Amino acid sequence: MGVSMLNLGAALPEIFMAVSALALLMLGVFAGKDKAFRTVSWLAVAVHIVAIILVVTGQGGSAFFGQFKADAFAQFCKVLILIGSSVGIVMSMKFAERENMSRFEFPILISLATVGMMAMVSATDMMSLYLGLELQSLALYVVAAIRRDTVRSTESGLKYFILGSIASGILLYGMSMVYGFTGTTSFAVLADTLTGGNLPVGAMVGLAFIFAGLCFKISAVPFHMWTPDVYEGAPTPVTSFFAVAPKIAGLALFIRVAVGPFGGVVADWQQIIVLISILSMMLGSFAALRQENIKRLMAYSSIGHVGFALVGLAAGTEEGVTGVLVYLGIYLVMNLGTFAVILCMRRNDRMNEEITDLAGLAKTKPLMAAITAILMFSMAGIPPLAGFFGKFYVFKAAVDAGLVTLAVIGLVTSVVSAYYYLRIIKVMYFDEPVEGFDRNGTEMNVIMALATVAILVFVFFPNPLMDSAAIAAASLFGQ
Amino acid sequence: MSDWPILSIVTFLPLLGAALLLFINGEEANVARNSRGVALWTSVFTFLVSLMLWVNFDKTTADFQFVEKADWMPGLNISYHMGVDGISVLFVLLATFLTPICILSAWEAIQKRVKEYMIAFLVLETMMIGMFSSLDGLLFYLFFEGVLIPMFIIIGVWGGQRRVYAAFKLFLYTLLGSVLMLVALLAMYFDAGTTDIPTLMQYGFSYNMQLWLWLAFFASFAVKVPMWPVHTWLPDAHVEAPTAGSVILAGVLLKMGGYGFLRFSLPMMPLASETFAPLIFTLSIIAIIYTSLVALAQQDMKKLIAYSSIAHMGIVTVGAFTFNQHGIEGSIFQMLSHGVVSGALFLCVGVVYDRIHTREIDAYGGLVHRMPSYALIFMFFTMASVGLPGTGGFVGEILTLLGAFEANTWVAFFAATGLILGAAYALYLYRRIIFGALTKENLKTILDLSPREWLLFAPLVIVVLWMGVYPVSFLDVMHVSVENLVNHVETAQAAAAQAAQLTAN
Amino acid sequence: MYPLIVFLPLIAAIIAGTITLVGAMSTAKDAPHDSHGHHHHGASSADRVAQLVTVCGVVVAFIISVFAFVDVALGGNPVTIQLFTWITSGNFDVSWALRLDTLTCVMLIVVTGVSSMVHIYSIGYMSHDPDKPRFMAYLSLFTFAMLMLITADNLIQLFFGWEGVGLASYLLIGFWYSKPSASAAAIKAFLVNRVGDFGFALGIFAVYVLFDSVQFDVIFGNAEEVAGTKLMFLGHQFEALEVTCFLLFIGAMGKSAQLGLHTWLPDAMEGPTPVSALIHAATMVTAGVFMVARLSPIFEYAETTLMIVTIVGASTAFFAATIGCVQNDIKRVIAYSTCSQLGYMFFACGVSAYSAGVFHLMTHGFFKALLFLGAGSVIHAMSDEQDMRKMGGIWKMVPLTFAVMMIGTFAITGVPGLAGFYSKDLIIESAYAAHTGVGLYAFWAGVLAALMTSFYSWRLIFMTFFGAPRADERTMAHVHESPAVMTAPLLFLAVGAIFAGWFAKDWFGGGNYEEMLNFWNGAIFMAEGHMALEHSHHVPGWVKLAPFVAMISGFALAVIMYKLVPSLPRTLANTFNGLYRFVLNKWYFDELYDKIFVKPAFALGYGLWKSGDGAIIDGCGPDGVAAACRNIARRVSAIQSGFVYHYAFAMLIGIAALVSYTIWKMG
Amino acid sequence: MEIGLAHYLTVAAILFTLGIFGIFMNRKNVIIIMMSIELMLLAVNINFVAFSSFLGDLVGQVFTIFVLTVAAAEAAIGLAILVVYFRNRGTIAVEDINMMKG
Amino acid sequence: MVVQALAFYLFATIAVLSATAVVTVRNPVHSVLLLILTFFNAAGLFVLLGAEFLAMLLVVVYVGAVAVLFMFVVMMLDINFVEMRQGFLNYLPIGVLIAVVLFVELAFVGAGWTLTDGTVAVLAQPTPVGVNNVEALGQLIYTDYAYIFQSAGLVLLVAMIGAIVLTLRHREGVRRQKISEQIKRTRADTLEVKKVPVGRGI
Repeated sequence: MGVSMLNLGAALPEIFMAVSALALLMLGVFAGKDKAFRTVSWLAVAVHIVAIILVVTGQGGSAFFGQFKADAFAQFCKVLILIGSSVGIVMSMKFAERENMSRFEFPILISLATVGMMAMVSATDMMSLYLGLELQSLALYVVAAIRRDTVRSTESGLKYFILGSIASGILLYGMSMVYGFTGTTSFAVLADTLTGGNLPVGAMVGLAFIFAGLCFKISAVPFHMWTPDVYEGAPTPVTSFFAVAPKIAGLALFIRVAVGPFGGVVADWQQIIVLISILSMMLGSFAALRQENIKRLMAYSSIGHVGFALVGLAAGTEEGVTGVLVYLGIYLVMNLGTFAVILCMRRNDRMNEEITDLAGLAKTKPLMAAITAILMFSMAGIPPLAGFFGKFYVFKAAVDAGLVTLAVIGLVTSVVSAYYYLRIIKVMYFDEPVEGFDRNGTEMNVIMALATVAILVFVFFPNPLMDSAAIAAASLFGQ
Repeated sequence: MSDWPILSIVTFLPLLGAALLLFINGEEANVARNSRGVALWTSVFTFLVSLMLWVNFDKTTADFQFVEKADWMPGLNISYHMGVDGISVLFVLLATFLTPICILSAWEAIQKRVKEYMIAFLVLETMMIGMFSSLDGLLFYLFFEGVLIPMFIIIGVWGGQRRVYAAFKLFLYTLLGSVLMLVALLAMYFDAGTTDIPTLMQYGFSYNMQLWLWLAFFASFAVKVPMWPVHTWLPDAHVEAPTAGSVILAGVLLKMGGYGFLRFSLPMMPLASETFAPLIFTLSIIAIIYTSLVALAQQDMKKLIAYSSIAHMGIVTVGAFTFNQHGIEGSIFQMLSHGVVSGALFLCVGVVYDRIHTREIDAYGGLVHRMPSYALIFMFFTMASVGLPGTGGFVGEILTLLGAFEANTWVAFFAATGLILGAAYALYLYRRIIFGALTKENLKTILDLSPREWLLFAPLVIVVLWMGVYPVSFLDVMHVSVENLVNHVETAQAAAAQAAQLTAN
Repeated sequence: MYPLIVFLPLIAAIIAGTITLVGAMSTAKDAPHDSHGHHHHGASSADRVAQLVTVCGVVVAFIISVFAFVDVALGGNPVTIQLFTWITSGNFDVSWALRLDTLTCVMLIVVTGVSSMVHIYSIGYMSHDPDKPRFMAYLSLFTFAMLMLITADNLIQLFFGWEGVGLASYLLIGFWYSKPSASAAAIKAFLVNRVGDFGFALGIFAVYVLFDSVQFDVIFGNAEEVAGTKLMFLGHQFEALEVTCFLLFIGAMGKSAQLGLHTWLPDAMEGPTPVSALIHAATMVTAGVFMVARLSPIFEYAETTLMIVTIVGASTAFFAATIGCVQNDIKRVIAYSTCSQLGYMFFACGVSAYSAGVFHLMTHGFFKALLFLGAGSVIHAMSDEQDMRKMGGIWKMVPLTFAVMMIGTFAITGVPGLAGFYSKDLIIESAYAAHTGVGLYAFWAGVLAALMTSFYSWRLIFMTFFGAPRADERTMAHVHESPAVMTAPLLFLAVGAIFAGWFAKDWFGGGNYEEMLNFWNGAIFMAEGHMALEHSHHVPGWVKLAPFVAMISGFALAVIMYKLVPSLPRTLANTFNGLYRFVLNKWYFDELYDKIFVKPAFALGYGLWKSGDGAIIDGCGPDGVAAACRNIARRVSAIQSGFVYHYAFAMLIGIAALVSYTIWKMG
Repeated sequence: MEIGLAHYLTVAAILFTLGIFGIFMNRKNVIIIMMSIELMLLAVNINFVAFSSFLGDLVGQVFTIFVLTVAAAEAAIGLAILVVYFRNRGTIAVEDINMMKG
Repeated sequence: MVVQALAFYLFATIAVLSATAVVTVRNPVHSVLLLILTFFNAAGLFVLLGAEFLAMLLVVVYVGAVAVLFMFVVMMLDINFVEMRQGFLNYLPIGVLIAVVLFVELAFVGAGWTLTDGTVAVLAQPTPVGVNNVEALGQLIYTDYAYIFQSAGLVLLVAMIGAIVLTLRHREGVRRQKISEQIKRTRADTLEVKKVPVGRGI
């Protein structure tokens, strides 16, 4: 058993990221903290970009005795995650310097969390799953509380930690049950073993626990309760990072677990997902109606979006998974754009988080208002913007799988959720302006512009995303 | 010339104009002036190009014409498929015809954020044209829903006092309706494997499925038309929208529902349409009588005209579900003429609103003394709205009612009460605004139509007269397509009836 | 050539309309507003042009009409001129076309003739009005519409004219738009007519359903075949033609102000007097009669409907006459008289004596226009006073007017030799000769109405021209004969009122039956067995005498009440107060309609708006849902308490539920 | 009386339930909650080891090792966060941790 | 067997009782101590199950490190233990209900466990015969589970970085040793020889 059997090449991006993170850590430590932050951040971004290249050009395949697998599905999700993380770092830089949290450890923690996420989406064994998950989670607990001098940030970190640990416990308990009742932790073996006729109750109960744990990570109802508080309390760039990368990783993992080892018993868990999905969509729609804090609103919005994404998973088909992946891709872009906007809500060098602070933005900053409006319409799923297509694909899969009621409920809740997106537009366009915001940072403008363009032109070029999502989904089913 | 993608050009020209507008920057007054110019010329040019559709339209075939088909989402078997037939081509023209007028009507009325306004209108135009010329369900849905975005902005930004309420109501109401349509589209796609409209028309869904599909589409179209009792968004939207918004809303957007019935419900779900025709009839009749009565009680000009629109659209829906050529052609014609006439009526309201800034009927009276030509124009369109023969309103109404009479005399009987009630509220409105002594101080210096306003109304007058006196030029376009539709529906219904008989035996 | 008849007035109307508009725009622009800015009385050059153009238009049309009459009616050359297609849809194929047959030509003469006179008369009558061109434009527009109506080749075009005259009527009644009463009357006229049109439209649809065409030739050609068929209407099987004709007749009732739909006509007197003469006496209101006559080929197969026509006509004749007896407004008296006379025409048609109806239509056109224009002349003389109680004793001051009014009165009351005598007697005799129950009813109603006609006509004469002047002195000082431009038409019409009956009686069935059929040349159809007209010559002597006696009685009554015992009317009114009030208030029709239609409509509209749309639909619909959503949102937010143990609690309940569900499902 | 797997699983289940119970019955002190979590993890470990033993498979024990490792790391992080929170707020009473809600 | 059973019940009972106490006693210090007791007994159970290495690990890692850490923090934060809040019992019934339901279900599921051939066939690492527990585990962790092991290392790294990021503070005004600078110091840096002119003073 030599190194070659480990097939390290398949895990090259992860290894590269981990090693680079260590190197950056050294750099940071030795360079002295004030100067290092910016350098380390940019270098971390560079590392992410290199990792993206490695992922895209990677050879793929299985590694580490079947505990790790770099298939097209993982590839797709990793690209999304890396984009999310790198943009998160970019968005955090100016903020960190301004808000006195410019610690070079921050980009490193993000990078390590990203490694965890990448490990998650590549996990093909419950152990690697758990370790990836924890690597991610621990880093996230820390970054949530990274503004250690503010109550809100630390409170959010504490809440996130406590609830996250409970979720981990639940998840582990489920794994132990599955392991005990099937004798294995390997997804591949589980997939072979578990079929409709051969499903021990213990394994199924274990699956319920695992689902619960994973639902926490993607903040699906009723395991979502941490989300609004953490989104609100965490520093805004961290929130923006939370809203995309871990969510994508969590959903990808969810998909991998659901259709991989438990793909043979879709009928047994489908109802659970349907229920969770409905609850998430409804809660995301209704609870957000009353929110005044835009970050909190985005938290509920993300809960709703997870509900929509789960609609695709509920279908349990390849098409459904394609839908979820497309949804995630679009969701990523929309959220990054939106958080770039939120990060630009700065007046006299102070952050503003109330929705009413956007009043009259259409007059004071027409372009930014237009961009926000487009983003919001897209979030609401109004065609021809990209957000619509995300919904279209998942609901199409749901209808094809016979889940018409789910589709109807989902679309009706999307109408409710349209209300609060529209409300933001209303505040910007219909209300009288308040004092204008400070000048936007260049990188924010670039991010907003890119996101908006992507959302606008998706209708003309849907195929790149769709095709790669289809390939990714096929790799999950096509064994 | 004929191998040019005319439809795409017509559809996306306004969008191009809107993109052009984005680059206009500088001093505010200049921006406003240039924006108006660019928008107007874009829309006029679009209209001129769209005339080619009419000129080159082959009236002898029911096939779709000017068809363009390109890969869009090959993985899903969904393509960019555009084309028009006799049913849709006139709606395209309606949209391209009304947009320049709307833009011109906003020339002075809109003074703030002119550029954005023009962009919104041009985007709206693209959406409208695209909707009428889509031959793919998803594409249709895209445009159908996309309309909401500019409309929301137009009402919300340039609207009146309660604009926020109205904009939200419009948006959420119609969105709620159309998401159900989306589900139906998905279900169709699941069943037939495509969203291609011509294919779906020939597909033949099972009866049970048709029922559900029909109801889902109905939810969307009924809101859009709007049919009683899902009409309450319309008065609010109309009242709060700026003049041009009202014009386009009444002129084109309401037609999307009626068009949808003809494009989807009838050909794709003929059996369900037959089953639900009584429902449509009932709701339409209620709409005609109910909203006419409500119109009678209005104090707000725009609200009154808005309610009258609902009543007129009630006639349209009756016609669409008569399943005979008269009814359907009448229905289409009624939509076209209502588009022009109600648009013109809203413009009429806009004229005085621009001067006095109130829509309260009681604030007016005796305008004829100061505004004789306005009085004439208003009278003309009031009469057209009442359905006086010789105007466009008559032809649609008479054909529709004739079709209804053939289908069901009860329906015709009740629908025809619209003749009486329609005259009642329209003339009552006219009397209160135009006639009487001129006693109100602020009206004593009011000015008659400006040359620009003349320019607005002139084409509308011409078209309304044309439609009234020589409607054949419009009817000819739709004959073959409608005949084809009627045959298609009848064949399907007959086949189903035969099958039912066989099983009964 | 013939199209000119129709389109010359249209062209004239457009020209006059343009002049109006240009003039009005410049006035509106120049003069700062003056609410009574009618100070310039004289006719400007623009006014002159408008008057000239419109008068020329109709006069030329009249002249051509005469040629047409000679050629088509006398020469027996009916023609149909196709102009162009109008509406096509499936088998529904309608063209703009001009149909000239005898019936049309008779109507052409009446319409263009009276119209010409009224145009000319208006030049004088409206000389004090600032809106002369507008008035002339409306008149010409009306003439055009009326000509379209009578030359229609199909029902839809007929409907076009039908509505067109309605529009013109609306415009002209509301001509003095500053007067609220005028606007109200205009709307009322339009709406009541719309009620009729409602039936008319349904009738047209029924015709189309039955005949697959709305073209007269096709309809008439197939009427016999269709006669036996049934038609489902409103859930009942009806004789196809019965229900069709009934529906069409509703239209006729509206236009011709028959009982029930008559309420607009008296109010229409708000319009300038020439309008009353032209539209509300001679032409438009007779359109219903014309329509029934035109459609005689199908009405003839609708026995029941004909009975209804007879009853309605006869009742109207009687009913309107009663009201006419007590009205004090000179124009309203004539208006009710018109209503009554139209009743005659209808029951003539009802007993299949169409030509008699048309005959009366024609003669009535002359003498009633004469009466109206004469009344207009009186009003003109009396400084726009219309109340007969404030007139009197002016016959010497307006001799010419008085003379023509006398002629008109002679004619309408049926003094032998004058126009009304021939036509009215023919109708009354035909009714009797129908030998049916309804015929007899019509006969007696007609005779009684004739009595009352005579009474109120003479009452009008006495109150207006004789006795002591009741007007104030200023008015009396101003009383003067009208200018020639007004009296000339009066004279022309007077000639018509005197001679039209005698001259035309043979064509209309007053003489040789065969000659009549020959004259009509198939334009009017009478089924076999419908021999009232033919038998009318063979009625008992007392029947022939009855109208005459009625006329004399009426005259005598009027002489007694208004000449010999002037206090009698008041005494009678006090004695029979209830009856008097009932009749004076027009049998309370307006009040009744107001109570059961108008007020409820507004109340219902308001109620549906506020409670239907506002409370119920919005309350349960969008607003209610929105409120419910907010409510849910509040509750959901409340769950998010901020306490970490609540959050954990939710998770644990969630996991417990999941596990329970799983075990339940697996177990 | 044979001590079977079920006995161990029952003990684990009790501990797990106690952990859960402790979490939401606690109003006083976040540290107790963390200890409850440790109890839950302990239950998991007992499960793994018991299964490992009765299956005759070492994977369960390997898993347990890593669970222990991660749990330790987790405790470190958790306590660190707790400490910084305490510095800001001056309390770690569970009822006081509710600045953000709704 | 009996001894084993007795031992099981002893460990199990104490573990359960002390765990109950952990979550119910008022004083957190007591809680920590009781937690340690629970761990000890759990270690006993591990031994009964033949996982000696894990038993050892549990004692070393948990008792030795984690529990002490807890104790340390409890002491450091110096919380007012006496302060008892109201409302403790509000959720007790439902809490007990859920806990009981969950427990019953888990016990029920656990009782249904059977060893099947299919399960045995898929075992990845059957317990080797004749090799002690520590050695057997040792052979696995660094080979087949190298990936997991490395990941665990990263997790610990993150924990370390995290703890430092959160808690390390450079206080102003605190003098620290800078060893490299201290070593690098030369005489030239520290000594300045001044010539003092005679009779002038400095």
